[in-house]
Amino acid sequence: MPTTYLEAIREGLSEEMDRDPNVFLVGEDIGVYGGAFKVTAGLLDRFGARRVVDTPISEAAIVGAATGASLMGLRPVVEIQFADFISCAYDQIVNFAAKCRYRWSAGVPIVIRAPSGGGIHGGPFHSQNPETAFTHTPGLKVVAPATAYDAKGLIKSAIRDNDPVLFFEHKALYRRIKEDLPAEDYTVPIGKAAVVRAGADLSIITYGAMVYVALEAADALQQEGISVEIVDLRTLLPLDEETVLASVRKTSKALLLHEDTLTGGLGGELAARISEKVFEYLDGPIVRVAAPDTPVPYSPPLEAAFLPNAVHVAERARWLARY
Amino acid sequence: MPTTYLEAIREGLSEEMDRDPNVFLVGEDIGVYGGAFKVTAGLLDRFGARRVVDTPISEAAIVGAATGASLMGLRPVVEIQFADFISCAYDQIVNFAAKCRYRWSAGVPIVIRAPSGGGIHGGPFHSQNPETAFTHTPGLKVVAPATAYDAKGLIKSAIRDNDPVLFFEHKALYRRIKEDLPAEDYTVPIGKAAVVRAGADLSIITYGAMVYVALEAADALQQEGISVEIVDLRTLLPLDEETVLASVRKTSKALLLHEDTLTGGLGGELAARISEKVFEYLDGPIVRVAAPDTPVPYSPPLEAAFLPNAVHVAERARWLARY
Amino acid sequence: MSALAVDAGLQKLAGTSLRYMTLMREVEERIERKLYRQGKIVGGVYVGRGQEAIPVGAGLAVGPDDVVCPSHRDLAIFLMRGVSVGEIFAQYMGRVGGLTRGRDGNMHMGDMRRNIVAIISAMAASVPVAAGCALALKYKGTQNVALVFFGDGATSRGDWHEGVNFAAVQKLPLVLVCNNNQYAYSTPLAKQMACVNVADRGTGYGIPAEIVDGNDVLAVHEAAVRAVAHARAGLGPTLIECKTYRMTGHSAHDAADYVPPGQREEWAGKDPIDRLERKMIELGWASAEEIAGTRAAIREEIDKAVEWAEQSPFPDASGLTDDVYETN
Amino acid sequence: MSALAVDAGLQKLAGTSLRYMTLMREVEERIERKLYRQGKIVGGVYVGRGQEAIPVGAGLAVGPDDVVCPSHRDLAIFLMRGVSVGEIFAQYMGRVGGLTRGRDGNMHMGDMRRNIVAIISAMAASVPVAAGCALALKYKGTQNVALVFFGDGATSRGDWHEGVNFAAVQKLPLVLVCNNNQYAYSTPLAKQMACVNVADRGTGYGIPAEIVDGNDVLAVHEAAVRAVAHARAGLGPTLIECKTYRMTGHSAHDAADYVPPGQREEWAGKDPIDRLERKMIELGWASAEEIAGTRAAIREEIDKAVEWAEQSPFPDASGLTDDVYETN
Ligand SMILES: Cc1ncc(C[n+]2csc(CCOP(=O)(O)OP(=O)(O)O)c2C)c(N)n1
Ligand SMILES: Cc1ncc(C[n+]2csc(CCOP(=O)(O)OP(=O)(O)O)c2C)c(N)n1
Ligand SMILES: [Mg+2]
Ligand SMILES: [Mg+2]
Repeated sequence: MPTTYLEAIREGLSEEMDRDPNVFLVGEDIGVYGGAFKVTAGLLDRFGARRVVDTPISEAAIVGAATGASLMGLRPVVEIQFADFISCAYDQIVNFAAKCRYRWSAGVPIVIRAPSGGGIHGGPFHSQNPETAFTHTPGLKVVAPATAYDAKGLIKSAIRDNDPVLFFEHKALYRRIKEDLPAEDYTVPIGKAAVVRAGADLSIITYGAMVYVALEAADALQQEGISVEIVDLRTLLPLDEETVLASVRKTSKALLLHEDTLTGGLGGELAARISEKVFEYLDGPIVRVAAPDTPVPYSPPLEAAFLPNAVHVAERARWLARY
Repeated sequence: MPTTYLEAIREGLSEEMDRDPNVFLVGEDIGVYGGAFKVTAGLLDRFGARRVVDTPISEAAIVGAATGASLMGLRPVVEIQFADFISCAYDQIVNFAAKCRYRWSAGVPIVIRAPSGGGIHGGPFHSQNPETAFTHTPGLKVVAPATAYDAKGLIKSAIRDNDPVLFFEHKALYRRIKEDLPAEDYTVPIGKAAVVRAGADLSIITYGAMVYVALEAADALQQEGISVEIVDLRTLLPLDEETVLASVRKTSKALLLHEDTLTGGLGGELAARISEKVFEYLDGPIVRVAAPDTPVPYSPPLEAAFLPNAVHVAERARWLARY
Repeated sequence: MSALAVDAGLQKLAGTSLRYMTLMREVEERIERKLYRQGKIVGGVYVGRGQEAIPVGAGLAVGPDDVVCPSHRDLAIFLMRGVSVGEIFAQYMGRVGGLTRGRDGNMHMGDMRRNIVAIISAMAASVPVAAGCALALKYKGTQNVALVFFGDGATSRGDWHEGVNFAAVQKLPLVLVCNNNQYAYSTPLAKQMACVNVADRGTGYGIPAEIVDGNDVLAVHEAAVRAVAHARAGLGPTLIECKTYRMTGHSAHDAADYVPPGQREEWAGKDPIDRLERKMIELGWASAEEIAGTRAAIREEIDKAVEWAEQSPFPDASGLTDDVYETN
Repeated sequence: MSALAVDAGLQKLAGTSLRYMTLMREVEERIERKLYRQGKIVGGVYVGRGQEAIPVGAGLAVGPDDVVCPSHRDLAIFLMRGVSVGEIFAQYMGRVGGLTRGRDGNMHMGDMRRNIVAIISAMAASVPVAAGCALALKYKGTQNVALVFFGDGATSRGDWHEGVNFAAVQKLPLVLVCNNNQYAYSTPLAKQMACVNVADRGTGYGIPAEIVDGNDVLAVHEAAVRAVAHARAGLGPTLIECKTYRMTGHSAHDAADYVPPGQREEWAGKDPIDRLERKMIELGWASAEEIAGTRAAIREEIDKAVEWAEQSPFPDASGLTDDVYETN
């Protein structure tokens, strides 16, 4: 039976909790309630209140406490109820957790799970993609899986990693994406992108829910004879520069796609690396497609216009392919 | 008598306080003590405790209270003691202040002053350049002056602006930079870059203390017959794309320089716009020079190696010019 | 004042309170039990069923020049400031007729012309902002106050602490109204705080704190009147803890299985609207028929308002990027 | 225990306390009044002159398996955990011999092998982290505790509130030690909080809070011993407020003109080291000569340590980008 993206994360969590008694979960409403999205449903019953810790509404304290526990050898997995609230723990993440190893050789093996992204009519504070607030901080790792396979493999890698990992789960994928997963234990390495579709004419570099938008656009373009390669970054920090550059070397054209807003989004970092490192291979401008520079609007027609879609991606890709 | 960068800010503040009774200052140790860097020295005596408000150590409350006061028609100017602590007010800035206008048509005319930057042996928490944590947030404006003239003119524009403005003052420039300033009232517009040196062979796009590093490098290169144009962005959000693109159209080569760390720094956004919009003009890779991806180290030899310097900039510029 | 005059004043207050409490109840019933289920509201829905006495009792203690910062269960505040029922429905349905013109949903709305500050989602973030409003009122030399609402869970947040402390130190004219409904989402009070009462937190800020029956609108009102007077006199903030109960799930999609059996039923007997109605009938302030009539009129008003809201268009995507900054 | 045994225990405690307090004082004098002025220390310098009784009294109440989270005026903690004086100087001078190998400066150091957590600059950020250490100690089924230090000003921060509340709700084995030195940089207590005592804040978390004379090392110790026992018994956190005074500017470059005349002089009479010395001489626990001898020995130790530190090299820039992540 296929496993949903959401179940894949739950399985990853519970398998790691089985494997390592130092792994525990901490967050708001994750125990009795099973989490706002039910990702942790059933885990309190299985593992008890010692390992599934319900907390007050205190994002800074939750992340800070996770950091402290990790310094003592535990492996906390934090749930931020909606990724939007991660901003309340910003200082703890970028200044405390991220900098311990460099400053005083203390590893901080925490995972911070954060359901992010739009498409569920959540409005300005339940739809954001805050990943770029963290991809600028040395010492952090940032992960954003698009498939159930990757979600499970990456949550396991994140838990086993000895540095702080931010794990952005896309809410719109939770129940929409299903796959058959291997029965045996597997991980997906942090720091490795995946070429999810091979193509010749241009590369779309993307991640998260936008992988499906890219695939849809690529299908449409295929019919017009345009062959699109799609790179799913999977890890946003550290970036798998090699895979990105290899794809652009091959296709000579790059379209950078993210759901996060344009200015200051990850597309900038990608464009900089591409334009610096494979400049000679480029046969056209580097094109970015992203959400416009506004808060995420609530009303369905506004939200639909806000989120990048396949029609728009195809249009820009077509332009680029013909360039 | 020349005015220092620090005095220029103080003059700007006090002139605006004279002009508009709704302008007031709020922050830690800014009154009796005159601020950690003495930017507000003397202003308590001149304007009284009603308009120069000393606060508890509560960055979130200070910014939140400023937001509330601004909704009521006042024009608060916040001082964050060191820019590094702005992370403690992150949620209030990016979620409350930045989004009011878009959501419910409420303007938030606050200014947040934040002494930033390295070169004073401040170590990991007194040296950071947190500007890129905010240039990704629609609704904010971000300013970073390099000269005394701009510092005064921009603080005045920031105070008169009807949207939230983050004003990053570079600590290393406070007393090092001096200029003769006009006696009469003047402002420098937000959103306009300045070409601080005209040149033909390549453009260095930079801001803040790095303007001086760029100038030093340009002087050295001049002697080798390489003519460098330098764009001082002055405003980081919204970017003056026109001035940047015009310079690159002219020189066909771009070197992006910032003191902030490389990955996720402003160079990415600039590279993306250049590579998308003036691709055909480019005669070489877009080169970034920035601090390496680490926390800011304390020990002098490490800090010296961390901060971008003219020798390194000149080396990369030379390579690019010859490309 | 003669006892008679006091009585007349109370009777009037009770009448006004009942009207707004009933209006809030009925509007929210329509939202949660009809429009949401019909799919006409697509975002989150949080209602204040059982808690209406709090925004109403406290809200009636201030005037239009005082600032209010409602939280997500204080719908009555909007109604009392003259926001129309149609505008509320339009807001929930993402129409241009809502206070945010579709940009935001549900209780995330405000209007500075009416001195209402819009919340953001992050719990308690409004507390420092409300302190700033109070600071401005004092700065301008007015006698006005700011009134900020929040739940028990919100008091765990750093912003709450910083905002209350800031206001206390600066002796700002701020009234802090807590709806202690004993839950924060699924989290019961004992997992939120180790003190017994939210009011116990007042001590640490050197401000007075009061506990009132949050299901007794007149008691809430009295406490708020005292706190407002304290603030107007320049004596600083007061914390009012209103003991109440959340008679719904956290939001419309929450079945609240985590609530112990019988708890909700017990509190149903303390319904603030029923209680006020009974009292008014007992004291001869209103007849059962009058009360029923008011409710019927409200339902009619609501029917019309829903119609109005449904006629309000969805926002046009062409305006998507407007108003991020001021444009001249 | 016989009175004699108690006395002997106290005498030993006093001796140990005096040694660490004197060592801290002398090390910091050397740092602030010599190395800093000589330009050998280029970054910020914050000392705990006059406050030595707090880290020493509290620090001696725990063992090596308990976790300590010192703040920026608690140098003695490092000395008591066996960090050498030379390592301290090397840390301040940015040499590889310091605990952070030049990556960070002054009191920003830690070492998990010694169960010392390094602060970050943001005041009170360590409080939630300390709560997490306490959580881990409990999780592992130990009887150990975490001890976290902070100033009066730090209690205004949201992180402080969230951390204390979190620990209180979870009944974590955490001891909260406040040095109330009456200033936060230039900000006097009355502009930091509207309650009278930091201890007043305990009520809001449902935890015990105690006020002690922070210049009496034995009093601090006693309170800490009680709090540690409380924590080890699974009864949760205790807040200890140590009343003291900052006998310096905020940092080495602060002349502290904002301090009212006479205040520092008054507190000079309550110096914790002088007091302990007088007491020990009075009770016959030590002679003036012995005490002077200890101090002289310490100064010699310090001279040697400075030499050692100055011989420790500056870090090589080639390692600048190492250790941002774990490398295998
Ligand atoms: C900072 C933050 N974390 C988490 C949430 C998710 N959330 C929304 S409401 C809520 C519970 C709020 O409880 P309380 O303050 O008691 O208010 P109530 O809903 O009971 O009125 C939570 C956890 C949030 N809005 N903000
Ligand atoms: C969040 C934050 N804001 C501002 C500062 C700057 N700062 C450093 S120490 C200090 C005063 C701290 O006062 P207190 O907590 O009483 O400790 P003390 O220095 O008196 O021991 C301030 C404001 C800081 N370190 N962190
Ligand atoms: Mg509640
Ligand atoms: Mg202090």
